[in-house]
Amino acid sequence: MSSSKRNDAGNPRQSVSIAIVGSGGTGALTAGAMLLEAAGRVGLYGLMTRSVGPQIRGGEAAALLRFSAQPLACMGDSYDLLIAIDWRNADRFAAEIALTKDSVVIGDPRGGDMPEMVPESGARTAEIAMKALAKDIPGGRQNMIALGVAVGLLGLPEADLFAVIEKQLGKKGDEAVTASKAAIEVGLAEAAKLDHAVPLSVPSANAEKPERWMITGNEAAGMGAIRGGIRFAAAYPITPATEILEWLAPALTKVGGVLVQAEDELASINMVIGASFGGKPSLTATSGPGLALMIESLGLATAAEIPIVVVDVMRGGPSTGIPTKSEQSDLNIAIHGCHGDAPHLVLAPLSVGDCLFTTQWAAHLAEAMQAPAVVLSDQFLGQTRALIERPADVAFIAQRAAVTEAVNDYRRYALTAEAVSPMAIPGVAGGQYTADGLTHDEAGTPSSAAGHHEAQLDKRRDKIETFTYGDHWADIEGEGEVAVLTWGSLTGPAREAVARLAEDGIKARLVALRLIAPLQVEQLATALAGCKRVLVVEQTHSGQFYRYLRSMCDLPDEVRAFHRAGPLQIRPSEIDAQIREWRS
Amino acid sequence: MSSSKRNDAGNPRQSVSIAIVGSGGTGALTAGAMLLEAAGRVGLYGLMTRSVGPQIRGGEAAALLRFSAQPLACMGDSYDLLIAIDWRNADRFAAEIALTKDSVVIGDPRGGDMPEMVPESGARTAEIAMKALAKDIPGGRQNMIALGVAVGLLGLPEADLFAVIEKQLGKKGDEAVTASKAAIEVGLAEAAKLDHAVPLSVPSANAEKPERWMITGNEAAGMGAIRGGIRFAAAYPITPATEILEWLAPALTKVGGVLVQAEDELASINMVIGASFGGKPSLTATSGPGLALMIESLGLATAAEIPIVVVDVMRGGPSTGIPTKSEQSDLNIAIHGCHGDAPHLVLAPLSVGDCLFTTQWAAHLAEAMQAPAVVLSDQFLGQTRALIERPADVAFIAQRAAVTEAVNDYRRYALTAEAVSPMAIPGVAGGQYTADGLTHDEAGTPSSAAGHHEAQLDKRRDKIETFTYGDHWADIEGEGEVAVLTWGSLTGPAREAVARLAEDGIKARLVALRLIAPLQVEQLATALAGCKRVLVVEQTHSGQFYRYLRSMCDLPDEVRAFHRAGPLQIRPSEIDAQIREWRS
Amino acid sequence: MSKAQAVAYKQGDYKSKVKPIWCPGCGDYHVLISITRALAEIGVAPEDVAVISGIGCSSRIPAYTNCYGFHGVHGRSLALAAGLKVARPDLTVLITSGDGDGFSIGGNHFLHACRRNVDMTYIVMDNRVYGMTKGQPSPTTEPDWDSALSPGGTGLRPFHPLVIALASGANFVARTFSGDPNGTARVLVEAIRHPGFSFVEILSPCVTFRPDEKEWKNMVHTAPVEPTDDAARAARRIMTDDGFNLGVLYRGHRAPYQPEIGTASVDVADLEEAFLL
Amino acid sequence: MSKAQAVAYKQGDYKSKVKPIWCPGCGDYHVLISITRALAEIGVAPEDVAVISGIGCSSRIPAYTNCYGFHGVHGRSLALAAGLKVARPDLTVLITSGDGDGFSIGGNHFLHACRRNVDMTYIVMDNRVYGMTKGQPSPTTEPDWDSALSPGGTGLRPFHPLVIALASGANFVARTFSGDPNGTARVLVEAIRHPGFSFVEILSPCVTFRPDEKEWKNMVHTAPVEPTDDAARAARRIMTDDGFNLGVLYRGHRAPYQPEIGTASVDVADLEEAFLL
Ligand SMILES: Cc1ncc(C[n+]2csc(CCOP(=O)(O)OP(=O)(O)O)c2C)c(N)n1
Ligand SMILES: Cc1ncc(C[n+]2csc(CCOP(=O)(O)OP(=O)(O)O)c2C)c(N)n1
Ligand code: SF4
Ligand code: SF4
Ligand SMILES: [Mg+2]
Ligand SMILES: [Mg+2]
Repeated sequence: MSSSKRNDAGNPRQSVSIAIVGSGGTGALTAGAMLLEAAGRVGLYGLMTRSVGPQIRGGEAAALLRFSAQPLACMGDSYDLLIAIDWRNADRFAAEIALTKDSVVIGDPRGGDMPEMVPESGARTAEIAMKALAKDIPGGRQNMIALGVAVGLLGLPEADLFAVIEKQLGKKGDEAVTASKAAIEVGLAEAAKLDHAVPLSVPSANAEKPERWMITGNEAAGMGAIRGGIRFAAAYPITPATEILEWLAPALTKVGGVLVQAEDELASINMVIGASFGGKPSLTATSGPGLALMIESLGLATAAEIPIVVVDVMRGGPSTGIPTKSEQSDLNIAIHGCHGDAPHLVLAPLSVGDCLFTTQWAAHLAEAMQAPAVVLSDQFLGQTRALIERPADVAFIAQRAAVTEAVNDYRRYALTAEAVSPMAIPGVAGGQYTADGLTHDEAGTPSSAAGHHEAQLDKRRDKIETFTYGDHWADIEGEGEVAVLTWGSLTGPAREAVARLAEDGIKARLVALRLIAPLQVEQLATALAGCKRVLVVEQTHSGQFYRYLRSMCDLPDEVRAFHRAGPLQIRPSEIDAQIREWRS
Repeated sequence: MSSSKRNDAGNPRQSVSIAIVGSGGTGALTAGAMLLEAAGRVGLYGLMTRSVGPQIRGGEAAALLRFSAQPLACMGDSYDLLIAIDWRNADRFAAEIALTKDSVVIGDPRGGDMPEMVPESGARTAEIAMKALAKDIPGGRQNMIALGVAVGLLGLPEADLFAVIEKQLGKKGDEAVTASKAAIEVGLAEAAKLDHAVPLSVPSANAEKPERWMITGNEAAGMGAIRGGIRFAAAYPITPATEILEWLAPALTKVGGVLVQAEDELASINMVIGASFGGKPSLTATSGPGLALMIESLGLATAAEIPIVVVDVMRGGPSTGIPTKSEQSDLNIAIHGCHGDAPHLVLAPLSVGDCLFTTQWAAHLAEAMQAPAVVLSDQFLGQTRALIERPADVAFIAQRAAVTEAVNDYRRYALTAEAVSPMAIPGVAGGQYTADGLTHDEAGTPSSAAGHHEAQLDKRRDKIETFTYGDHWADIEGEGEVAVLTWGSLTGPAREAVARLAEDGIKARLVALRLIAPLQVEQLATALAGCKRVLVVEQTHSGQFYRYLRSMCDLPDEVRAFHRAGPLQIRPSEIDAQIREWRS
Repeated sequence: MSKAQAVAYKQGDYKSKVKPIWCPGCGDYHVLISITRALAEIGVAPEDVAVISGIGCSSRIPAYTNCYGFHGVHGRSLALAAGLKVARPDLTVLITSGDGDGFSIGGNHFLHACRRNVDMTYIVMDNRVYGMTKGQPSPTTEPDWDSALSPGGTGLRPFHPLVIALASGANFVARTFSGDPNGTARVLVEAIRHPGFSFVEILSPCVTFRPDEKEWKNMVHTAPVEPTDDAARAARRIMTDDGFNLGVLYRGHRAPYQPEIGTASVDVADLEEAFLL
Repeated sequence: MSKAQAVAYKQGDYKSKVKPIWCPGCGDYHVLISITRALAEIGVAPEDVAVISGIGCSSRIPAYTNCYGFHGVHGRSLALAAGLKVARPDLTVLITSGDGDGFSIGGNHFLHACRRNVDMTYIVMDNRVYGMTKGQPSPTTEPDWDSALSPGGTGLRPFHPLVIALASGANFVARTFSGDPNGTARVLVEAIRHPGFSFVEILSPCVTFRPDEKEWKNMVHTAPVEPTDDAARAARRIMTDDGFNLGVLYRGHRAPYQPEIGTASVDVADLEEAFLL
């Protein structure tokens, strides 16, 4: 396996995965966040996810990180370094923190019993008395020692870390900064004593450091919305979507927009429909249970042709499920949730950073087609903090075919060549019409005639099916007779798996769908042309994506569906293994 | 075409289709209802649908009827007899009342302008001055004249009609009865003058008259629910499901149950979940918009394993759509509407009378598997009044694997061989547990562990996928290399099309699915074994059923999807034509 | 987009050509008249008015006006209207609803609309029945009213929508009778002009399913006392009146909820700065 | 299924072994104690009690009791409980909710539960915040409370849940403080015993997102006057008090809604007769 290549001890590694764990109050997450920021200043790419217990506050927590000088698609298969500030309840994370014999595990000898998984893995272990050492430093904390250890073992320049400390703790006063720096120094010194380095290949210190953004997928979705022209949002808090709202609330105010906290999701989607009817590009964000409540009005937006964006940050389902963990199982409801035939747009970001582009594109598409667009992000994308390049500016912005000057004989739902009808915005004289969820004729007058019903159903289908979506419908990479076909957040693991296969000379394609509905059947066929085998990868229990593809298009003869429910994300090595096994 | 055979003028016909139309207040619907009941007393089979304008009350209306001495699967392709009490707004029904040159059209010369469709069809026409004739009879009404004309032209015994008049009008007093009888006599006399008979072959007058039930699909669903053991209902009124509720409310009271009118559909499904948690088999009924609101809690019932029955009487969609017209387009939401992976049961009655059996079976299955069951009826099935044989008694009744005596160490969601876990009913000592929509372990305690999540997802899938459903999953008839594959209310037209093909020596199978989910993939393959061509027929705009079948199973190579949106039901002749055209 | 005040509008300018589906004699015909009359009196341009509704006979009004309209889904009109008004404060926003749409399925949005106090006018045609679905009891129906769905009556105490409005913070509360279109129009003018959330309950008979309501014309009477700005007092009065007391019952002084919109202080690019390390 | 009155239950009999996920110091710990204490005092068998909830920190209570429990979806607990109680009148039904679950998303069911008056007890832990989703304003939050979602505060007037309860027909209305578990338990005993729908608002601090609420213990005081059975008077008193007035505020006399159930008068076969021609 190629991963072993990268792990030759001593040589700098292409990527390093680190976990910092600790029980409530030990500050494992703070240490992780500072490490991420420091790495960003060095010019590295990186990812950090947080895993927490069921407690609202406190309780055990784990910061899971990965760094590389190359862009990172996903978390690694296993961890190179695990630092346990203490071991209390660490077994809760056992399933998430895979160790190998190449792993290095650092624990505090007074931090409780090391869990079984460590000796079982054959990892190299070492002890550092973080708690005791911290006690000797006035104001010193054990998590800062852990942070020093991590930076030391990784071989990151300490100057960048200190800059982070100054920025983050500066407001708490000099003492806090000094104490933390002292603790970090102790950690660095302890690391230096060990024979357990996990050195990371970093951009040359002389070269100009590449600029990095540090952003979560939820923040990126908010930023994409604003870039895309969204100026009104209404929403009801729900895990793991709340951060989109909390980021948007002040941000929208700054750009002349507004966010309204609604009494529930029934209200939030209707507020958004109302604002969009009034001419303002509008968005709401939620998770599965909230999307379920929005379904009736999603159908209204479809029938009345009101553009809106609904970001669904998916979590484990069904029902309340696992609110804090990721899954892709809202695909069905997003595509097929409405009663009646209600064609609308469904999109999915392909990485943390892509939450920005995809949300922006969704706003653009919704407005262009006067249809609702559902963006399927998920807990992994939304809550992972990533170090990325500044996302490129793209021209996609909300642009609605609107009637803005006085008209005569206006027909709101006129049948046009592109099937999109110019929309009169309240205030425009002569444009008065009544938007309606009842079947209607071209003028919007309710009708139960078969002819009107069919004409408007055709129109709403055609406008989204004949639109030219360009290249963005999917990310397509590599070549070969075997393809990994996936979507959304599973793109990361799939991309890394394909890269590893390529390292071993095994050619494979990656086809990752950003536009889920309408499915680009012809383009997909072209992307898969010449493929003999297709592995369909997704994070659902029942294989929803695979079933959807089957329903809509003819796949090559040899297709395998590789899927499982959350919360454990499918790892690159699992996809890689599926392909290798299939070949043999 | 075989239908022409049956229409040889003079010879009694196998089936006759009649439309009685009139503007507000003319009583067309009353006349139709009486004609249906009279035909039932004669021992005929029959169907009557009502078509009304958008007005809440009054406005134009049409009674559409069909009779036969043989069981009737659906309305006919065209009408043998159209009686217009007046012609005002009759063109509103033009699309629904197909006429041919064999049709007979009777109008009142003072009833306004005959619509274009009549001369265009080449139908034979005659005039009867119904209004004027009625004026001459004290208390006489024009619709009773029309009724007399209809009975006369059909050749039905007038005694049965008079019995209906006495039963229906008796409570209004003798005068009303006498006036109506007199008007009918006049109508009969007028009919006798005409050379336009549309005689129907009726059961011999000497033979013992077969017993008939007169029932709508909505009433049948209510009756099926009660037969199946349902004793609690909660619902919110909605067209076209309200009649289920209005029938159930007093009926449940009589059998020791209760119906609660809820404040909305969010409440009604939760009330039903609560009552079922308490041990009472429970049901709600709604239509598309209401089902959309129930979706979140349908997922709760799935996750918490609470048996409930949700009857969805489908209407035109999306959104408010066409509330008074039929469509099958809630298939997607019924199967795929929930967020997360939420496998549950979806069934569909195959005829008006079958609403009884299917709802009863749904109650049985829901209870047996502790899962929600959605029954997809539709406006056509629900609001059509039919003359049928008394539905056979079947043994299906709610029977839940329940813990009814004190227990120890109770685990509500225990993993068992059949994947169904005995359910403790409140009141049972030691059975206390908390039902939960959060991912949970066997005891019901919330968990976010991958192992618990997967085990319970497997369990909920397995219990419904491994259940033995017996023969009821589909109606399978006929043989041959071509099959018509359909579901729900389209079974009627498909069945008649297959019968007509058979009359012409063209062999075809009918496969009509009553159990939609879980799809019986193997049984379906067996039912289609040897088929070269399959025509998939459904009343949706996008071909939802066809897409669903594709997603779940391998169909024969030659498959055609024949579908269109409501409100015009696909006719037997259209299916018939598809098959004939395909063969050639 | 507001129009020159100079234009004088006539009542007919606010009526569309769509033919109502209502039964002959339905009280809602008069409500339509009152609304158009009130708008003409105020003189706001038809294109600057939005009439928002849910589902029901009463909720059909938007298409019968010549204003911008939205006939949304059952029970959600207030939320849709709030989104519109917050996004477009320049518009005059009316919501037309029924006792089922507004108080049964829509009850939560009613509570929160009163509390949020967006500047719009909520007109509920209360006929104490679900007309559109052919005669089921609503939250305002008398406990002993017999119907197919509730034989012998529901046994439930009817709702006091006006009291709930006061308890949850409505800024203007009135009751009128559809049979008095002039009086209703006068109250509507006041309600529309009053800042914040105004609630007008219009007793509007359903002649088809509640023929007994034809008697209402003999039962209504004008509120014997002046409107108050003390919500507790107003509530108490309504809780003890006979339900047929007409007029403006409460005028509050709460400032409407209207976040500033359209006044950008920073560039989109500025927002991005926060992500840069 | 009711148990012999002879068995004496202890408070511990009503507690389960599931460890709460609550933050140390959360007011809800005391509410759990109060509930179990009240049940022991009443002496109903744990298996004859059902505790129903929605979603939120406060809504986690059912699993921490040794009763039958239902942790349903957000905001729908009252409807689920009503279905259960109507179907199973022999059970004692409690509903445990929060200010978000109960008054924001669940507001409509609150209105209709008060009106329907099913015999059950609604316990709302009001901490004036969404705890579970980490600190957003709820309908009872002060207008100037700063948070990430509403920087500087919502500017909205807080809700008066007790007044809404009275306006919509609740039959028993009380306010207690979680920091006084004995007092709360006493009120709960009364509430559970009172026929019809009883509403108890418990001020229960969220120490994590509203640390200021630790001060509540110094602010609460017992209602200075006796409970009344005049809803209008009770409402007026609550509308003008300081929000920290504890005790039973209203006791009504409305008969609970409880359709007869389980008493069959006809056979299923009899129903079929109606269809036979
Ligand atoms: C979600 C949903 N549930 C139910 C309905 C059916 N429905 C339409 S109107 C209505 C009640 C209308 O009553 P009200 O608001 O009093 O209006 P009215 O017809 O009496 O004027 C109902 C229950 C619906 N359209 N949507
Ligand atoms: C439909 C839906 N929307 C949103 C949420 C997210 N959510 C969970 S609890 C909660 C608020 C809880 O507030 P409250 O009822 O006051 O309980 P507390 O945590 O403060 O005790 C929200 C918004 C959800 N679970 N379901
Ligand atoms: S049913 Fe009643 S409310 Fe509806 S239009 Fe007719 S009279 Fe008016
Ligand atoms: S967040 Fe607040 S309400 Fe929730 S457990 Fe913690 S202290 Fe209690
Ligand atoms: Mg009404
Ligand atoms: Mg709270």
